[in-house]
Amino acid sequence: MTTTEAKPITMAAALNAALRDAIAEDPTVVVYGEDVGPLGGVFRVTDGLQAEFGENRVWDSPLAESGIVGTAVGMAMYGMRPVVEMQFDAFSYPAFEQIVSHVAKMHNRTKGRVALPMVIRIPASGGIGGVEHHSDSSEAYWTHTPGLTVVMPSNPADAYSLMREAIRSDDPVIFMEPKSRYWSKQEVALPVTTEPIGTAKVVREGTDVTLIAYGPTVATALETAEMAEAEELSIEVIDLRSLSPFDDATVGASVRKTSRAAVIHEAAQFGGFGAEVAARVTEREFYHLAAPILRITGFDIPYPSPKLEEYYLPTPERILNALATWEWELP
Amino acid sequence: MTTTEAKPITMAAALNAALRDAIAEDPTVVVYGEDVGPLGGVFRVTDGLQAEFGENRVWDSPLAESGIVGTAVGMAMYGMRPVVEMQFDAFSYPAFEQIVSHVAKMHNRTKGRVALPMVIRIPASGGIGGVEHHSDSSEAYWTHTPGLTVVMPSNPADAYSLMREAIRSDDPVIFMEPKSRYWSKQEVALPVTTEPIGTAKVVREGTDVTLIAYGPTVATALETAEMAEAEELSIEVIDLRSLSPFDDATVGASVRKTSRAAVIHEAAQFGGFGAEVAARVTEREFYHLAAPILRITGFDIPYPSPKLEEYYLPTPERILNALATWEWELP
Amino acid sequence: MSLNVETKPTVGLPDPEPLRLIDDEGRAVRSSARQGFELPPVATLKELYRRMAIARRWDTQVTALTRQGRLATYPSALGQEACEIGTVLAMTEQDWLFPTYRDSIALMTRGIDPGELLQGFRGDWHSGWDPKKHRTSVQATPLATQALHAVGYATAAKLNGERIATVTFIGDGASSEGDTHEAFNFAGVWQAPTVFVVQNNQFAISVPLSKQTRARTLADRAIGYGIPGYYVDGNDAAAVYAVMSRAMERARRGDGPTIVECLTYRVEAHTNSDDPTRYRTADDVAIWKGKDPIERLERYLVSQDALSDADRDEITAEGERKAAATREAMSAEPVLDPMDLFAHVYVNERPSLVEQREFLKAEGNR
Amino acid sequence: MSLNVETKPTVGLPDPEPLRLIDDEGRAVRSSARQGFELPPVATLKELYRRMAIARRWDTQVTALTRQGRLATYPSALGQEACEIGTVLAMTEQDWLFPTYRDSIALMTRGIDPGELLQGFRGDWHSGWDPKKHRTSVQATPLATQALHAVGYATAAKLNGERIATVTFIGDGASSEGDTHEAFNFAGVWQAPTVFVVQNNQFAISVPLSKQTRARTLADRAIGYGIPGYYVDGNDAAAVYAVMSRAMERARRGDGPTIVECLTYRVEAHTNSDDPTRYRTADDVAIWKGKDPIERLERYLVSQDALSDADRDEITAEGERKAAATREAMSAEPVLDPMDLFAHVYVNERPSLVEQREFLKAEGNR
Ligand SMILES: Cc1ncc(C[n+]2csc(CCOP(=O)(O)OP(=O)(O)O)c2C)c(N)n1
Ligand SMILES: Cc1ncc(C[n+]2csc(CCOP(=O)(O)OP(=O)(O)O)c2C)c(N)n1
Ligand SMILES: [Mg+2]
Ligand SMILES: [Mg+2]
Repeated sequence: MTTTEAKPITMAAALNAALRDAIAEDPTVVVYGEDVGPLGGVFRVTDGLQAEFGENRVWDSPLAESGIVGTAVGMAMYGMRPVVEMQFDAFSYPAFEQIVSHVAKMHNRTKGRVALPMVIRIPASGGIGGVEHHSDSSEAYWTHTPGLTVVMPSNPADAYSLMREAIRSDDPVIFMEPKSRYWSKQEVALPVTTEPIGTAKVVREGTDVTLIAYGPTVATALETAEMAEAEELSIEVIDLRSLSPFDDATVGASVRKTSRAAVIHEAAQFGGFGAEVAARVTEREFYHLAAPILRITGFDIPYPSPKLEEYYLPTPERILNALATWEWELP
Repeated sequence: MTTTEAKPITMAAALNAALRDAIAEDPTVVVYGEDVGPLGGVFRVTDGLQAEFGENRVWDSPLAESGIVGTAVGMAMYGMRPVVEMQFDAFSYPAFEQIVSHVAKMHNRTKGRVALPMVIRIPASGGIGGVEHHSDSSEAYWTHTPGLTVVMPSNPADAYSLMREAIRSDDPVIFMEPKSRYWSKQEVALPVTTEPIGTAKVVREGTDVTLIAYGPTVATALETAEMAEAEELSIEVIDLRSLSPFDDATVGASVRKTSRAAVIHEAAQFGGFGAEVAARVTEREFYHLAAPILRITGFDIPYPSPKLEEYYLPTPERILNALATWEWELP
Repeated sequence: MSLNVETKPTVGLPDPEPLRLIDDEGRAVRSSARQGFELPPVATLKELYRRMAIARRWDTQVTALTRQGRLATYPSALGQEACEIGTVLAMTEQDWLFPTYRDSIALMTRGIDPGELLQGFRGDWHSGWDPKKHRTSVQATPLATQALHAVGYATAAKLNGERIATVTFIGDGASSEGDTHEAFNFAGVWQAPTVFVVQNNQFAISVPLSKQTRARTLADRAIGYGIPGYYVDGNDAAAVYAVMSRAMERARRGDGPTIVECLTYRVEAHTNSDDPTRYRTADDVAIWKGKDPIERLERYLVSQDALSDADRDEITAEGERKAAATREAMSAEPVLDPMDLFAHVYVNERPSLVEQREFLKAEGNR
Repeated sequence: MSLNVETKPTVGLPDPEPLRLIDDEGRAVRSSARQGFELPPVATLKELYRRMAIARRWDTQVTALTRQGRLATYPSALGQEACEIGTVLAMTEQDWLFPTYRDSIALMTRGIDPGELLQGFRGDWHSGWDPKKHRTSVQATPLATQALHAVGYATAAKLNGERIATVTFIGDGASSEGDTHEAFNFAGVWQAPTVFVVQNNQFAISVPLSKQTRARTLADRAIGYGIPGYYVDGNDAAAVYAVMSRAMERARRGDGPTIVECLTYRVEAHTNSDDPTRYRTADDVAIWKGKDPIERLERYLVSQDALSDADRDEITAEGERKAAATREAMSAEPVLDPMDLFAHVYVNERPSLVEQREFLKAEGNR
């Protein structure tokens, strides 16, 4: 077990520690995918794991995502707990059929006789100047698929804790790792246990507006809240952490308090995860809302090339401008 | 060109006529996929086309959906207008990468130099007692993907007209055909031109509530409206027809009139297309809404086995019950 | 994984003539043409015959029940009994099977109760038996996807030191899917104890083999993965059984995967909702009916005086028993609980699904 | 399609020794070992050498610019010039190329302006040139996907009676993807005029070939599709050119596809952000540097007295010109218009995108 005093660690290091601890603790945990062995993954999340645990626990597979996920289904049926990596969101698409038609459905179709305890890790979203196909935000595809659990940490402590829980879970988990936050640091003592899957967290309290964010946009929302202080706007920030299941209680309580909310994500807006957030919160809290729930998201365009991504990603300025469009005096 | 007096035809026959007329009119139109040749497709939508136009215009491909879509990309680059079939929604998933990473993005990444005039036909949704994997509603995956146009007719006339337009369009179109409506008839004279892609249609006027439906649920919404008359509830029904682009004007006008709306679809609710409808209509019409926009949809579960699908699909009773939960006197 | 040996294998191309041990007329093939395989002992051949005959009776019964509307759909394996039964009898109870929709008779032969087995096709629930109890996975509909599960399961067993093998059936049509390639390739690289049985019944619904591949045989693909490949007469149960037995032993021994193509014919329609007159002639079908796997083996057994009247009676009786049990199981109208819809989506309870379950329950009570 | 001939092809397995016409030392291989191929004429060899040398200079320049931060990323083809240039010179202007991110030198050699070519890697726009003008598609990142485009394009041309061929590059890693299989198979069944060049540079980022396949060669797959396959020394430009020329003629003639595996080595890191010291030794790299394709051909040309000082000067000058032009193109800071983000998503204008464009514009004016 990784035990450390509180010290600043990156999200990549936290994930690495979580994988290490899970492999050490449970002999059924195996890790495989493209470049996860000697290279330690293109983001170094699996750094050193093969050297420490050997090639029968951590190994490089052939380059074929459907093959990776499909074989993991078989391994999970056997009783293993495979943790597999899709190198980037867009490279999970070849595995789409295996994920949607098998991973998500096996437990249900067998009337609960076969569970698939597996984790599909996806380095997700943009903000790192990646070329074409390296910055998709695929969460809406997974969250719309019944049978999947979808989480996305925004900080090292959650990354560690959610990963440990995802691996222990008997349900298959899509584990989205915000690439732009891999190197962000936080003071954490390991091992750390944060709130469980299914729980959102108020990461900053406020009274006027609720910003609902997850993964890479939590930092953006917090920065916005900071800036808004100057304008005497008190912003509450919620880090969803778990997209599916969704924590209606925490989000609802905040919105009932503030009466106004906006959801922030990188993915395109049309049919994005923010639509679900806006729709369900409105359904449940309509009579508490003083304004429509705004969505401050990517545009409805393919993710831009590196030099143009700054125009695409939600910024604090864009969020503040959007909040300013509300008719604050109404209704 | 198919020219007929007005007579009752099925949606399958209307689609067949549209394909026939397109192939006859434009030498660049080709049709291929699994079983579309001598068999005429498992739903007979391509019936007789190979016999009429030969194997160089209509043919059976190897059984591989990524291959079908990927080769269609190449054909469209050449200047053909391929119309390919995915046999059922769930069998489009092997082609997910080709559709999301190439079909949707080619025109954008080449700065408009390469268009992909192609149509991907998907017999869609449930209601026909299909076994596992034969009744998915995949529209939310496609509508969230910038670069795609997504349409879904609910009746024979639209089926014909939208198909002709989809084939003529220089943008790639996902053409969803509601399986449960294939054999539904309507009096139509061919050729017929209905409203263009991007246009929703008020198919029944009403004053109290707007039901927003598409594809298979339009019939359900109309039936609901009929039943509601008895209860002196006046329901307006909108057939979206085009999911992406979305017709904000038509939907907005109706909602401003009725102040109350519900969206009806078969797909699971969480992150379904109804979330986008609810979110965007609320964003735009919040101060006109007397109640939250309801979603009457499938449950968040895998599509059920044939004998249980009746519990899953939205019914007029379920819709009326849902409307009854609104606080009609408020605010 | 380190498990894969780094030396390159030397595997040749399969013989272009499908391996057969008993010919169309029911005569033993001369040893020189047996490609090194021996005719299984008569007791085994009798058991193959017996199980095929029972399977045929059962399959015919299920098709009849489907025509009567008792099942939503049924993909028959009529004519493919040698592939199905020859494979299943070469498996031990410990081995796992990863089947498709086409392979119900294999599952029935593996001991799955017909009532449970047919739940999916009747439309009660997607899949009705306990895969772990019968070491038989769900019948896959998305083509070729199950082949990867077989490879994953086999690899896990191997990593765990368990000496079992997995088998998966793949159709000629499904062989065109990317997943078939990935499964072959992963199995080769990981030296997974998996035997791939490609049931080439010459049709994918309406699409004939000639539109599916330009290769001489589908087994020709094996060499591209460094895997041994066999091209077998899929209407000769003796040959299927002999090749499968060798392949299974090889896999269990730790020597890796094998691809076995069984050339056969889909005598029935694709399913009850198919209309094969649109794409093939009655004459074609008649030719293949003439190559019937059960009659062939019967002739051989008769020529060896190995099939007594008592044997025949026992087989007929057992077939009728299975058919009757199935008729009975399918005539009962099962009581389904719609609340089950929410019970198995996740292992961990979800508040939102509890809400939806309560909603449906309230609707029922209304 | 009816276009495919219904007879089964007879194709053999490729020779297990990679075909070479000029050996490591720069000597012509004796004719008996040339597998029926002839050494191309000296003028052709000189042009191969010239284009490879220029490509090397250019590739080195782009890597240097990337280190200086002028490009976001650059996947170098250093050491793979024989595959890239041998392929491109065997193509006519009418043939289409469907490349990957690795193949920039092929595109440069095909005449695409470096400024346009490198727009994607600099990060200005996903792809910078007009594919139709250069009959060269976008550089595909999702592995193996472009191979299907090549088959589709070729089939459309064939249906239209146009006698051209398409070429696509596929990496050894990408050969494991399902799309590679589907592309080979569609090409075989449709007899598409497509030549698949599998550039086996022995690594997929960090993953060595031994984890990618257990086959003797990747070309061994060809027979599984009824397609001729060749296993070629990918550091011998003469051999690549000779095989590609024959394959392209065959395709244009209407005789169908070919798979050509070129065995080579990725001398540079995968891209600038890769750290190859984690997975291979300097010694390994040194061995392959010793097999340099350019030096090899140079030795041969020198031995034939076919390379004058004037030739060398011209080549150096041309390389420097290309390098300088590229430096210049990459030092200019392009003015990008964020409004372009909305301009090309669809051919048909969308009201919602107009709204979003106006929103962004208003933000800029704020
Ligand atoms: C991925 C996928 N695509 C399409 C289908 C629809 N489909 C069901 S069976 C079938 C034909 C399969 O043929 P084959 O693999 O030869 O098996 P057979 O039915 O002959 O046993 C098709 C196209 C499917 N189930 N899955
Ligand atoms: C579908 C897909 N999966 C993963 C990746 C990430 N990726 C980019 S290059 C690469 C290695 C490719 O190796 P190879 O095909 O041998 O080509 P090379 O880079 O050696 O030229 C990987 C894994 C990708 N681009 N596409
Ligand atoms: Mg078949
Ligand atoms: Mg490589």
